[in-house]
Amino acid sequence: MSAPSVLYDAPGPKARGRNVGYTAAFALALLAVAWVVYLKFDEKGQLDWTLWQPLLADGRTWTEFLLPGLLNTLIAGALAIVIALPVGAIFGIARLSDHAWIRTVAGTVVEFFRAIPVLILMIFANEFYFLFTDVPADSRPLYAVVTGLVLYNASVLAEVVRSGILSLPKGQSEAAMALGLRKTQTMLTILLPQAVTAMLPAIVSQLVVVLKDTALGGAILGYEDLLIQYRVISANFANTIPTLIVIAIIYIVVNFALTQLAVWLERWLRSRRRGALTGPDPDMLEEQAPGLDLSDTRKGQPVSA
Amino acid sequence: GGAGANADKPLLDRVKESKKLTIGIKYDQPGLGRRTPDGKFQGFDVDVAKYVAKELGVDESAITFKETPSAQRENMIEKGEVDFIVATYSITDARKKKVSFAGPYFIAGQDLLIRAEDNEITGPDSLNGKKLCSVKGSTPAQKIQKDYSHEAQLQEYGGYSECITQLLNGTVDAVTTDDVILAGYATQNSGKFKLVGKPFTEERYGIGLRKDDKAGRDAINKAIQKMIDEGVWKQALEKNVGPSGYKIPAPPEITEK
Amino acid sequence: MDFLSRYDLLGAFWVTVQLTVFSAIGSLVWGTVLAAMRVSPVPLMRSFGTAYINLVRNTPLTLVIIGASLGLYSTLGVALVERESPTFIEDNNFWLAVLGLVVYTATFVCESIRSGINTVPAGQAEAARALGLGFGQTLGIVVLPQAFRSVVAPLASVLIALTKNTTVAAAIGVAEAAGLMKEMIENESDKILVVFGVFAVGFVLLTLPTGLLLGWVAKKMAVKR
Amino acid sequence: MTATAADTPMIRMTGVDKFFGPLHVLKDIHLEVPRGQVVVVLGPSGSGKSTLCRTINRLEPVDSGVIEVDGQPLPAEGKALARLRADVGMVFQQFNLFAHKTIAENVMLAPVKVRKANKAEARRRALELLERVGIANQAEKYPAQLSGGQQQRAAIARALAMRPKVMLFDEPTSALDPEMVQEVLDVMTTLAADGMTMLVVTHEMGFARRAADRVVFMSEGEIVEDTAPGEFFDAPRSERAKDFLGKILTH
Amino acid sequence: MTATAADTPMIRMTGVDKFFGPLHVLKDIHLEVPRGQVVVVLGPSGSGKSTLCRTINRLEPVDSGVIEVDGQPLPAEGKALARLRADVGMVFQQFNLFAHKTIAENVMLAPVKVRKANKAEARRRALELLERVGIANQAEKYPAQLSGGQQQRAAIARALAMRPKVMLFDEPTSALDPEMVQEVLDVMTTLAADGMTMLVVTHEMGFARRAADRVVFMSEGEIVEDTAPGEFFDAPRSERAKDFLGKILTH
Ligand SMILES: Nc1ncnc2c1ncn2[C@@H]1O[C@H](COP(=O)(O)OP(=O)(O)OP(=O)(O)O)[C@@H](O)[C@H]1O
Ligand SMILES: Nc1ncnc2c1ncn2[C@@H]1O[C@H](COP(=O)(O)OP(=O)(O)OP(=O)(O)O)[C@@H](O)[C@H]1O
Ligand SMILES: [Mg+2]
Ligand SMILES: [Mg+2]
Repeated sequence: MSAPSVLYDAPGPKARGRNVGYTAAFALALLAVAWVVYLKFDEKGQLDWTLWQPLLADGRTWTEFLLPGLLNTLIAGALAIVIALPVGAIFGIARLSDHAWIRTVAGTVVEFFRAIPVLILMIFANEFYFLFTDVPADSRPLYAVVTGLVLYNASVLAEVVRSGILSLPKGQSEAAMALGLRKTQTMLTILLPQAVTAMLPAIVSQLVVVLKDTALGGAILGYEDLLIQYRVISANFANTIPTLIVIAIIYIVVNFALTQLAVWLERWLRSRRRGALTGPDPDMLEEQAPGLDLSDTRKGQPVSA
Repeated sequence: GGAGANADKPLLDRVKESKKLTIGIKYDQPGLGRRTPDGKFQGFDVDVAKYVAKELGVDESAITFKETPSAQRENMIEKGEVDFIVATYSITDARKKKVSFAGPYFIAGQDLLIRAEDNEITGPDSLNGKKLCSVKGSTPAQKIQKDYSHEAQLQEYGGYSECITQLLNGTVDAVTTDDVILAGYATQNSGKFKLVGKPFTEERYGIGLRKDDKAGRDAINKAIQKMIDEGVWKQALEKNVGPSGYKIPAPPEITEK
Repeated sequence: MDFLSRYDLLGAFWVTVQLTVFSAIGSLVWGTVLAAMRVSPVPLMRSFGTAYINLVRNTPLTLVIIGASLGLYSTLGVALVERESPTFIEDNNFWLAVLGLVVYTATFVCESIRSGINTVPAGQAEAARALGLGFGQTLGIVVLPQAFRSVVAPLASVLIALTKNTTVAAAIGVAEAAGLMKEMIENESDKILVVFGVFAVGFVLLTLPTGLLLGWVAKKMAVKR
Repeated sequence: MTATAADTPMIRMTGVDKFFGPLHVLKDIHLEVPRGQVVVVLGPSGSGKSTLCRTINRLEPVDSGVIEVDGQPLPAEGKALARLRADVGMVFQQFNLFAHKTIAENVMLAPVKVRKANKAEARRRALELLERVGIANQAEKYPAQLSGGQQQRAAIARALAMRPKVMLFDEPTSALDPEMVQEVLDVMTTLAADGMTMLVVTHEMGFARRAADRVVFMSEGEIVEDTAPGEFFDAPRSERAKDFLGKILTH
Repeated sequence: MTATAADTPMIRMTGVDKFFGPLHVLKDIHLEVPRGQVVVVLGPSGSGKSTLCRTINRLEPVDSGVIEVDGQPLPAEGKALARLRADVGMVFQQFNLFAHKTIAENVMLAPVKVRKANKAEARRRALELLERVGIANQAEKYPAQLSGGQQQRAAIARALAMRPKVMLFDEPTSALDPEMVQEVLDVMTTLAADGMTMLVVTHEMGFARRAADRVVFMSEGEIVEDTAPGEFFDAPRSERAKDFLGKILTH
């Protein structure tokens, strides 16, 4: 069951009464804040229908600006994940190699790109493509955004894959070797498939991070992602704040759907193969730090299992 | 687009062959270059672009407009991704090392946009203790701090729309950039803003094209002159930025030859 | 490499460090409060915690920070420093950026703490309750001390992600490292490899030691089971 | 103690039902454990033995029925519930020693925090109890440094530190290496001999035969048999019990 | 098979030493398991039983000494080692079935991947083996859907699929619920009766008595006794064995 239930007892009548009290007080506080926000927005004229009409009642705003922007965001995100996944898997496996030099090289590359802000990777990639390649200006922002995202996310996914493999019970590889499978066979037929399945929720969650980070590219490089659309929309309707709110809601809805997909995947995997096969908490993998080996700090059985 | 095998040829040859043009503009500048929800383009820069195109013998329907962010303009011309750019593009010596300019087709000046009821701010030197907004990395705002009002506070954003929001909300006192750009915003938010009307620099907007394409530049210059002479130039300005009360300046003299 | 001396590199990284430190403290506090809400017995608080996490985590940080500036300050009128100060805008932007980073980062802190609580086997809390310890005692004496030890590593990740995320403060004009890098690249387009190298090394120097140190601390502190 | 007090059973469960979602885990349970008796609960995996044990100190609330400990119905919450739990010692299969505290601290913790005992006094008594379960020399170690058998004995000492009126054991030896089972059973046997009231879920048939006053056999959430151990092992009445014993005793 | 081949023991360990860091886990081990014999290894926890078992197919490399399987010294690595491992079946305490494959796929995997057997043929044989261990009807399920006893029987079938010359069992029943122990022991007893050479680490004394040809008793990394089961249980020679049996057999 969920974490809270082990921390405290099933509430009795008094506890239930107290909870109702807290609920009421908390609800009042929330309502008060909402009311102040409403008044202030009204006072500054941000609730004028003329500002909201183009967003809420004019399909053209959506077909011309918002949806193409969202599509661009999704394209960059999907490309980044699709490229980062195999690259990450290779680096993740390389970090588990028996040869010290392969481990060292792979480790250094991964740690380096995890240490640098994506934004800086994107700016650099953009200049790099400009100076040294013939990538046309219209696609250069896309290239730069995807490159930045791939460099960073491949390093993160390398760690996801590595910790996924390490988190598999040792018995799995021992059993494979005891049957006479070679090291590569064991990795490819036993370890990797299980690690990747166990990691699927983490990978889907990573997509959320990628979609959010795409917005960095819009602001700085002029990639026509969802967020940057507020400039063009407010150039038409002078409604910057309502536009930003609507864009935020689109992000939240899309990312929430993805998060739910990850949760659902996780449950589905759990229900299919109880026990052995669950990766680290997908929530936690998305922001990983260089120099940290998460694979052995996550042991200990979770309460929810 | 204009890229490809064609890209190296002079503008006029390309036009003659393809009867098409790819023109760089801004998408998010009300009054100058703005993409509308209908997928069309509006503004003074757009009107200039269309007029020039017409003079070069290209039908309006054969124009492809392409967004050219400020930092990318020289690159895009050099790589032949646009045929020319009409996007509040100031003629400077630094830029002339990389591209050629036709025009100027307009002479703007840096000015201040303030709230309509504001009577305190009268020019760049009355900004001490005031809050001034502009876009990141733009020299105009820093110029005010340095040359006029040392105690002005500066807010920088990625785009002007954030500045305009703050000006509306009363959390900054003035927005600064070229007067004609400000006039676009004043038109868009009719009645709420006014321009101070004392420009204190000179920004000569040119049409940027490939370096050393003399024939192309002459043809564009001829078109600009014709637009001015026929009065289309003035009409275009009146339509796009006139409603703000912005005083339309005299047409410029074409100097880039 | 002379051109480097023309820019205030140290100043920009100093702003980055300050943003990181203040945001880290704030997110630790707010994140802990959120985590407490998420495990609290009051359903509305739990729902609020969940809703907050879902809303904020799914929004790009750039939007959160612009929202702090245009929404919270400009529209709602909440200023974070003395309005009459001659450096009001600069200081206010700094603190708005810190606030935005706190609002955003706290969601990750909250989830780290929550998963830290989850790494404490259920049996520990049950044994405490079976001995007659109350909710507060169970949490304070048995669960949290163990949870905090297993939370060091994930919190270190969050701290490092935060360091990198401070670059987004440039969106409202805070003069930190990424803003300077952009400016330098525009001005020194022929030396971009050097510029990139300088900033990459700067961030590696900020993040890698933190990660190594906290990773070591995490291993030292880990509860042996 | 008055005569009535001596008559009241230490644990009385009347018509207890418990559901996990749709799963009916305890079905109309009636059970009494008189003062000083040792009752062993047997049954196949999933039959509800652990759940039964856990309802008695309300680690699991029940859906209907009444549970009384020493004549008092189980309080629903708060201080009263905590006080009752302090009177009911519990030993878990997984030991559940507090991993971040030494053995001595584990044993002292509840007396100090719940009973507000004096620290020095609590410590003295903790060492006494550790002596009694035979691990006084391990007092300053952390749980992870001890063998399973030692950990479980420490857990028993921890429960005893609250001077409970009754002790619940939920498979206390199932997680142990075979050589360590006996040392824990020995401690339990001594405890039983000293007159402690005990409810023990276990698969150790030897212990059940030797130490139990009664054997309760559960299957699918029901109490199927409730008899003397000799009778149960030698002449089980129900088919289910026969089947269970057949599987357990052959090896 | 030639006469000499029949004479060579299936497993021969000569002067084997094994260290984990400073820990001397196997001390000068000499052990022979003749063709067709069932040898049970007993000993307290940590005495090195598992390590002994795991050195025989080189899951743990040894530090000195020689291990021969069917007359061949253990190859150090590569193809030869893999081939040898395929000849030595191993069954683990934790079953270690491949969680992402069905039971049938688990059993087919090694014949197909290692022996390059035809898939249909491998499948036919897998079902045959599952039939033999009594879980043919579970072939299409995933391991997690089976009880522990069924999983362990599947693991035995998986090892048998390679037609091994010898089978190693490392506490095959310790992770099982008591009701499931017997079904696994039954399979092992049949296997022994069919003439399989087996080395079995176990705590199941009943199995040792009934099925073993020899009992090897280990303590602190040494082989302390190596005798017939009857002799070992009824008249252990060493103090250590007496002590161990005392602990194990009382309960
Ligand atoms: N927290 C829970 N939520 C849902 N179902 C549960 C929970 N705890 C136990 N159950 C279910 O209740 C039934 C009885 O469980 P219980 O643990 O009491 O059995 P048991 O007799 O102790 O078994 P074992 O010998 O395996 O410990 C089982 O079917 C189990 O799956
Ligand atoms: N991989 C390893 N690294 C270090 N020490 C080890 C390792 N594996 C086993 N040991 C140690 O070697 C000794 C023998 O272990 P082994 O597992 O062989 O004992 P065992 O007789 O099988 O015990 P059990 O009955 O508990 O399974 C123990 O002290 C153990 O702690
Ligand atoms: Mg149980
Ligand atoms: Mg072992």
